[in-house]
Amino acid sequence: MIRDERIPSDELRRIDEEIRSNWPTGADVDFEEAIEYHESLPDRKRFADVLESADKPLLQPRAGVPRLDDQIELLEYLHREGQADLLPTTIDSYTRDNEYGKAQEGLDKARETGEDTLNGFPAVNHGVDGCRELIDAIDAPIEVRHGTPDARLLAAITFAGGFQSFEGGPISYNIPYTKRHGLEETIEKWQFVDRLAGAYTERGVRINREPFGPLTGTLVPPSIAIAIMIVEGQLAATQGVRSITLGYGQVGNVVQDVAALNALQKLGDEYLPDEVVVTTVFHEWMGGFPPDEARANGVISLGGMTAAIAKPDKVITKSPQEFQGVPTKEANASGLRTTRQVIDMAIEQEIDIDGIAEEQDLIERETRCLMDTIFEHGDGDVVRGTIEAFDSGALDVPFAPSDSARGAVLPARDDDGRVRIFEWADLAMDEDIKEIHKARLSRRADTEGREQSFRMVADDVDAISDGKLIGRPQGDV
Amino acid sequence: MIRDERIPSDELRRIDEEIRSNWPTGADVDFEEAIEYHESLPDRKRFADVLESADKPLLQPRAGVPRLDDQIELLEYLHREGQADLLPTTIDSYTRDNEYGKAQEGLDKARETGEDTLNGFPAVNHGVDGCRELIDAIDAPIEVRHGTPDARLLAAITFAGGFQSFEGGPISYNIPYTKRHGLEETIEKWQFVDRLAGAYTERGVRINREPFGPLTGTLVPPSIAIAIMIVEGQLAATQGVRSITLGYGQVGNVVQDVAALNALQKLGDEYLPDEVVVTTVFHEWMGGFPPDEARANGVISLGGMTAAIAKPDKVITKSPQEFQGVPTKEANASGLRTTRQVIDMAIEQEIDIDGIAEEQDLIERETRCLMDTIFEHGDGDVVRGTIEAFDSGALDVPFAPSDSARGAVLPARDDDGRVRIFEWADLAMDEDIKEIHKARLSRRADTEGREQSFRMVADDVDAISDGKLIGRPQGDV
Amino acid sequence: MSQTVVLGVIGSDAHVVGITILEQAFSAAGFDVVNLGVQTSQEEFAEAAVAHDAEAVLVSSLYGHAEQDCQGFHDVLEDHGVDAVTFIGGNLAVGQDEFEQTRRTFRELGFDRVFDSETDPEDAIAALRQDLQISPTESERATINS
Amino acid sequence: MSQTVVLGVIGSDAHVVGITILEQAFSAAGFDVVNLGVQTSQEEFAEAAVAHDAEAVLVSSLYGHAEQDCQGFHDVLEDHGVDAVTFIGGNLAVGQDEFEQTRRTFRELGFDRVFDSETDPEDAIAALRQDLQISPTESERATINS
Repeated sequence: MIRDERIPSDELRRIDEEIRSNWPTGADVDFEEAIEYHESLPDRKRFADVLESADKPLLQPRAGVPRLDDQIELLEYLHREGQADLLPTTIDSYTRDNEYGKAQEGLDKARETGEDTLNGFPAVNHGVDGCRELIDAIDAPIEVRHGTPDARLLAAITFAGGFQSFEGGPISYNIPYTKRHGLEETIEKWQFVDRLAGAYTERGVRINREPFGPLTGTLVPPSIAIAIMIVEGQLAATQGVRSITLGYGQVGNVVQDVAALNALQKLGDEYLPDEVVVTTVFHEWMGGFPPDEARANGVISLGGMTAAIAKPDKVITKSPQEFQGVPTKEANASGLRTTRQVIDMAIEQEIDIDGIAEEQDLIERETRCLMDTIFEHGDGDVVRGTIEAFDSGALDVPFAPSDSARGAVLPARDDDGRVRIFEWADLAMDEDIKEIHKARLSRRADTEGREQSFRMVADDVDAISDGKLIGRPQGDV
Repeated sequence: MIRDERIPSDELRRIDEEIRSNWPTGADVDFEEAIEYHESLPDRKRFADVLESADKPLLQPRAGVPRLDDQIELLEYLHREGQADLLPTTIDSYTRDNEYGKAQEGLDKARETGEDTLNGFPAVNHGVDGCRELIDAIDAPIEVRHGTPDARLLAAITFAGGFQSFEGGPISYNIPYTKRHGLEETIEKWQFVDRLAGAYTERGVRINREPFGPLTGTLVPPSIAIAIMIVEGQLAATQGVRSITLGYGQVGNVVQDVAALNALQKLGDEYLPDEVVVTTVFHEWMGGFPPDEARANGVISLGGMTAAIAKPDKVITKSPQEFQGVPTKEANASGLRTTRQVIDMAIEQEIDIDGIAEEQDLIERETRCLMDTIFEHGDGDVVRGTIEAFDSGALDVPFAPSDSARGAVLPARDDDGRVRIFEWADLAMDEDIKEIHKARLSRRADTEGREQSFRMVADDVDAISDGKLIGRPQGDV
Repeated sequence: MSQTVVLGVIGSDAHVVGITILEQAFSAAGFDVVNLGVQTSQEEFAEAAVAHDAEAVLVSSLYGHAEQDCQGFHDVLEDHGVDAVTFIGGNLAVGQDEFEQTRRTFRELGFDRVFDSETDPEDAIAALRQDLQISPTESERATINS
Repeated sequence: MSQTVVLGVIGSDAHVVGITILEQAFSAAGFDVVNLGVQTSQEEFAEAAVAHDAEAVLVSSLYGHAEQDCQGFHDVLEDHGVDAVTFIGGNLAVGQDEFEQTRRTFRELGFDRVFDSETDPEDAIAALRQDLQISPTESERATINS
């Protein structure tokens, strides 16, 4: 039975050797040599330092293609034409499923035909040297972004390859991404990833870790996202990680989004150990986008405006081609520049919106309810508590495809467009908080002249792609 | 010596006959028959009614091409693909200079070659029937937009042609548009335009009149713009106009823009007679745009956000191709949809920003200073007062090309990005208000570690096209 | 007695939002809903239909590979002795231009009704109620499907 | 004794922001500035230069027709007996790709210095100070212009 305990050094070495034997490129990893490589990198490529010392929100897109030279060209383009401050390398789906053989086939085919037969960069197959070629070529810090439940080999190779930031976590890369991986299993695998990051950190190479805040990307109530961020932050801290970027996905209500980002930073600082530097990342709207670049630019800009007010440390941008899937590099750069323009025009303005403190207070109270229930479920151990709380439904994520979460909680927007909880199921929450949500949703029902029902949930899921924030009944109100 | 007095009926007829003899199409105007035509129009083409009864900001682009069939196609496109609520017909430059012969040559050439040799729709040359073909074809209200100092014949023909809204005014279409037209001259000509609109109004056909709020489009302090809007509203009301839309051009600071729009509506209601229905129009940023569609979309979206908070009755949209001049119809529609998306996502949110009331109070006090000086300069007559106040410099517009305004007042942004007055010249303003501006600009100077100087003005003029709101010294602060 | 429907996303598809909403809608409409969730195999649908004695099997697919995932599905149902009404809905082909063609394809695969991704849950519920009570004529069916 | 410069936008051009900023900049730098405003004719420039005994005539143009508007300008100045330094700046050609070509064109028309629209007022002031005090060599001139 796993607990929130640091993996001992000998155990770390044992697992490390074992997982590195899963694929030939694993053999090239040499920890001591990797430390030297990291020490040779200039300051402007040190992810944690660049992020933590920035004086305004840094922008980062999503991007990954199979071939190394194409990936270099793509990132150079986004750096130059998109003025991205931080760069990503998004990993392909086969690698996420640990299917390195299939990823190799795809990479070989991409190299032969020039066509992109993989939907990302197969970093394990490129190996340590391939990763370092990328790190050497790009004049900015780069993060590994993926969605891998078992990311141990990916971490071993990309850390040795010079990447200093790694997205994901045992809950945030399980619940929204996969059906059948047990939570206990993913926690155990991510303990290794975090422990390895911690080993680098101990030697002065601070690997930044970034739990994936948006979760299912669909109307996730802020307190649920924040509680999961704190848990993943705690797990990482236990393993020795000292630079943690907690994430949050825009819901589209400015007051609630600003309040949530404020609460995320505050509770992160409070719950995580003092030796951890906590930063925040804001994801532009992760739900369905309008099938129209002009309207998509409006959605992106609302994200930029929110970022200008909340001032997170990092913003992950969307592109106007979000609706159709992977954007062209031009569209990707365009999303960056639209966001930059809005932030730079608005960030020096004093924009203090009424009600942010109240909303933040509500989010904090809700988050504490969830943290308390995790603590209680685990008798003080956050690993046990998380597993048990998800099992009992006291902790839950709406629209979770995973069998590890009930997915019984359902959100709906209130009359002001803030995400509230319509169906609580077994979520552990104080009654007075439930009453607040109920009253807010009741006001919306009155405005719309209909009963509170799942129909609101369905309407809200489609609303932004249909051009509105709130899914009002047809014919307007 | 002209005064703010209603043109008598016989004088109206005399001028009407005189100006209609200036060009052959003038002969086709028959007032009684025109009233019948207007009465035959369906409710959805009645500009004033549609605008005044809307429950959210209506969107209107700018658009005008020489040939009738092209103009119909263009407006249909913007209505259908841009979802514009109100449509424009922008008039060509020759018509603005009353050069109907040259406009005819351009129109003939456009018809022969299919090329657009004019930069707008020559409504005088198309005549009453041509205008009505347009009105009949388009299923929405249409406004005439131009920039004509002497718009008497244009008004006579377009009113008879079925247009029910007409932009401009004696100050707002003089000061920013032309060098040598005297203010007394343009006031006299616009008294006729307003009197003619009043004659239609008396017969139940309420012609909407819209003074051009952005003026020189470059960092115009809100109170100056509002004072001129009120004056033009008063002049129009005297001549019998009963539907007046006062305009304001975005300066880019959300608090100041919302405060200005609030003040515009409030002071408009206060200063104009009770029988006038006062509405407001917000122009998206009229200054220099970034030479990049992605960044331009950010500028447009900030306008949409401001409109969602201030809720003006109408928004005139910009396109992402603003930098390069006249946009394609696709870009024009895109600007509309981006604006629509932002407004529709944000308008139901409760976004009350601190400091709006204080800023609005300041703007109102400044505007009253200017209105008082106009009153005093004219011994109670607003026409005399306006002429004399511009003459003495007590009333002034920054960056005015016209000889009728000193153009000696200079604006600069304060540390929060609000437009203040850096050089007062002879502008009539209470000392304590000047002190407030001075203190705000002084704070900016401290932030930037430089003296207050014209250099700030120059930097601010370029700032938005360079990607920022405030023109800080190079190397940032 | 309320009637049981089995609901799931077929194949490797992990889109969960649609079936979550369908689950709520059918429950609210009085059905007993067995939600198999995402990434459900043909066998899992069949076994659940047997285990719960389901009147209807509702298949969702949003990632564009539905035709491939549904090959032989009705044979599998038959092998398990399932005699339920079968509906399928979602983004059923990569290009959605010719939905009538898509509908024909899935009707030929054996589905009783085929819905596009814009269909309201209410329409699916109304259709199922009709199918479980009276056998609709072809013309009625066409009206509801269109 | 401070030196006088005559400033204006030539032709039918109504762009006023640039010269307003130049007026302020030259005034702040100690020059007496006569700002003729927008839409100024060649004759008006010449007459003002005579009337104010100007040391320099600064011409601005932003609407792309400067070459046409400046044809014969230096003949008109000469006819009025004006012997001032002449500068021109702004968007001097419709396409700005080859500014060196544009500069040559306007040097051939008789202007002492030619600036593009990105030039800071400070650079123009520095150049004028130099031109009015010492006669710069061609090489110095080239450095400042570039």
